[in-house]
Amino acid sequence: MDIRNRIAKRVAAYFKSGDVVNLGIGMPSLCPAYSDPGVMFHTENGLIGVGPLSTGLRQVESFTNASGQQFLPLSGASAFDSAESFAIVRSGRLAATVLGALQVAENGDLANWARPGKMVGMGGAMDLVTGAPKVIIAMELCARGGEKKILKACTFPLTGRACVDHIVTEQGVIDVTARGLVLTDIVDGVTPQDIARQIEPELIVADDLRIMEA
Amino acid sequence: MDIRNRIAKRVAAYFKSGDVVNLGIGMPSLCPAYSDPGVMFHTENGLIGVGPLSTGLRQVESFTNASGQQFLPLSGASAFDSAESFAIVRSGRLAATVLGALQVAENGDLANWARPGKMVGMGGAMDLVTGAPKVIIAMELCARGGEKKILKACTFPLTGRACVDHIVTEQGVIDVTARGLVLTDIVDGVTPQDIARQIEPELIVADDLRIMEA
Amino acid sequence: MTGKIRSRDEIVAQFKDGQTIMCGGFANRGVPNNLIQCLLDSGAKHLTLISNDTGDADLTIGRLVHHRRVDRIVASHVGMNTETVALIEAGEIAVTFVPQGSLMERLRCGGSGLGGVLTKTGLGTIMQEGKQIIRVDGEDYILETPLRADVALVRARMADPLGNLAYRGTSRNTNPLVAKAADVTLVDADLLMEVDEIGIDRIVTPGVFVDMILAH
Amino acid sequence: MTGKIRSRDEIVAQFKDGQTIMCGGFANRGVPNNLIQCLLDSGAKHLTLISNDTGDADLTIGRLVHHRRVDRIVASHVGMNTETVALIEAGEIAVTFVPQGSLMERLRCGGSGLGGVLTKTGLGTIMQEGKQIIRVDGEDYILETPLRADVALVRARMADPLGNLAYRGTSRNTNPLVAKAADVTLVDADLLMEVDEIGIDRIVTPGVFVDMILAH
Repeated sequence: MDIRNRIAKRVAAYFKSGDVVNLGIGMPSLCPAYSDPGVMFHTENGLIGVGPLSTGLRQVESFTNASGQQFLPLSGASAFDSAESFAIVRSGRLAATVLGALQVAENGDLANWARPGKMVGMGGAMDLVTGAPKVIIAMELCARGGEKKILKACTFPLTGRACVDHIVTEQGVIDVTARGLVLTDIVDGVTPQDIARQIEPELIVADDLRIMEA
Repeated sequence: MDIRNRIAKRVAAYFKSGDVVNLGIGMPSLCPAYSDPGVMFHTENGLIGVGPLSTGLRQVESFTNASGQQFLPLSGASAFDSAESFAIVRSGRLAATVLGALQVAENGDLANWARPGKMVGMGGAMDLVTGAPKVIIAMELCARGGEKKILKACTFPLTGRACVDHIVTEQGVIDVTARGLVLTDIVDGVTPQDIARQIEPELIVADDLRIMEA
Repeated sequence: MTGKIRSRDEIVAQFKDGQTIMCGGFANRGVPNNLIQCLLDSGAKHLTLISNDTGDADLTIGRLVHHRRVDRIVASHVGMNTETVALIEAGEIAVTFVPQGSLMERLRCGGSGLGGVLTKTGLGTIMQEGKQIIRVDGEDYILETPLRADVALVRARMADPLGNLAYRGTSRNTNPLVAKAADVTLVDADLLMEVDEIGIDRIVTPGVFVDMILAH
Repeated sequence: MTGKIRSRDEIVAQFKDGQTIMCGGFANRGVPNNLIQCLLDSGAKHLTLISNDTGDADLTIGRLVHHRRVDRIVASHVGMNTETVALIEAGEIAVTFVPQGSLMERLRCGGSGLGGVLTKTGLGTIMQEGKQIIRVDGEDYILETPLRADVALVRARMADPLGNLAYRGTSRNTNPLVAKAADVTLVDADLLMEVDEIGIDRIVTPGVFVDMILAH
């Protein structure tokens, strides 16, 4: 499995039937392929019940996801306006949101919308990290140039403070806990020391460290 | 015409086709019989397009007005929840609201929801007098015992401050203006002095005093 | 598909003494009468009731007052119910009046994760007593704060097994707001529909807010 | 019945230099493209644009940016539109970013006669700079204030001559909020329906908020 699908599959394991989950743009949109069919997905523009991307005759303009891609609504879908959509987000009734990240801090601070001097807007990310009971970050462990993304403190403008619960990467999964960052899952062939070298804060290894599917 | 219908007919003359008007419970609900058919009526529980009271087979539970009476929705009606209903009220898009009153003050203060020590709640009246661009009071000039209702200052708990525009009574119509209370309409056989004696503040008589249909 | 449809016994088991109950309806219409019967049957008492009104004496929501289950009421108007008025005057029920539009916004805040809303309604009246006055662009507003409940009782015209709800006419009234503002949301639906039978765009309350639908 | 249906010329005549324009749509979908063409044809410039985003470069709402009609943007995200980003970086367009949920609430306040709303969104970030922080029950919230416009551009699936509107799927998005928050509300509807054809309970935006519907 490629890195993006590997991450999406591990993220999907957090969801159970009956959950309503918001998916951000990009990698998170691969999750539905791996999740329990009883999970319903929420798109911030205003719908619960996002299904697979649509093609051919079944393609209609009236069903598009947060990335603007056309999809087929699932059985049981409901549409609403964007204010109601964010009322759902802030209500605590979502099970989780899955977002990408530029930087995550040891205390769960998240920066995912702007680099210094380069701001194009945060979209719904700030509402999502404030409102969703669980914030799951789906990202590669390091940036393309190899710079660390998991830091003692974020240097980019924040999306939210102390909001991240799980960081799912291509090498393993790190939980943000009261006692610090805890490695809970690791890909076969990678050592906790390998991961520790690629992040800035101290890394605690869980007693029941699990193997993550590669 | 009886007093209640006389008042309702004069109130209806303030509305023109295309207006959306909120009607309070009681006397105001008689207005539609006298208004231009292009006027639409709003009920605070959540509908625009209130029609005549329904009877027999056409009576359904799903269309009731602010008094709980069943009505037939007019062609063009739309239903919405009570938050949207008051969003409409506060938005300024209503033409007017018609309410009863216990007391009205010279400056337009209104008391219509509570006597001292006897409070059963204000319903939507406080929102209506705050949100509607025009507040029309439909009431008898004096209380049953003959006590004055148009006062220098209200003694009952207020519904709103300086909110009343027109006071339509069985004897005439009084406008609340920056220069004081102005008698604009009078019923044949009543003199301005008769009305002046039944109110506490000074009464100005309009230059173009009109005769109100009895 | 059973989905969120639950037996009467399961619904009755949701109620406990001392709960805050939020109930849809306006002037006896659009009231979840079957859920009110479940609440009565549960025996729960010392309730706080949040509702637009309390209906008529011993009718619809008024039955909770008649059977003395309610210690405290938050409402916009209780004048139709002579029993409620008498119990308030006797000091046996505590009451908080909220202007109807502000009450609807307080329910919406409670259901939408908002901390409050600013309105001019009630300015210059006794309604502003004890409330924060906030100035925005040189204008004063009253801060109205969120209301939430332990259990919400909702009347819908249609419900599907996922909890998607639709309403009819003025029976919609406060129900879509109540549906969002409680930890547990129970539904009394006239019509139990199949999945997708209501229609994606006709649904008003998405099922994410609904926990249980009373079986027919 | 003509009702609120108006000719293209009458719609074009609504636009003037310096107006604040609020526009429905999300990521090029549910955008009132025919009204955007009317706005372009009017020649109006130095506009302030309030919208969730600015679409793609020279597509849908992005055409207003491409043709340099916009001096100032209030949006939640403009990253899809390379032209908008370049003009902001060049200092030729001023931009205010608002988190999407807060932007929706600010539109709703503007259309609902409310003075503002309290949210935790943005707390502890640069979004709280210059905003009032209000404390309720020991918790801090950011006060988000109303947004209104001179003219609202709305895309609907259906419109009747009274201005009652209904929407389809995710094309609903910001349109019902935009429809309420302007002095003049213009509608671009895919389908012109007869009175009562939409259905009392299927209508989302009541006609009271609508001023003009573009004729087909």
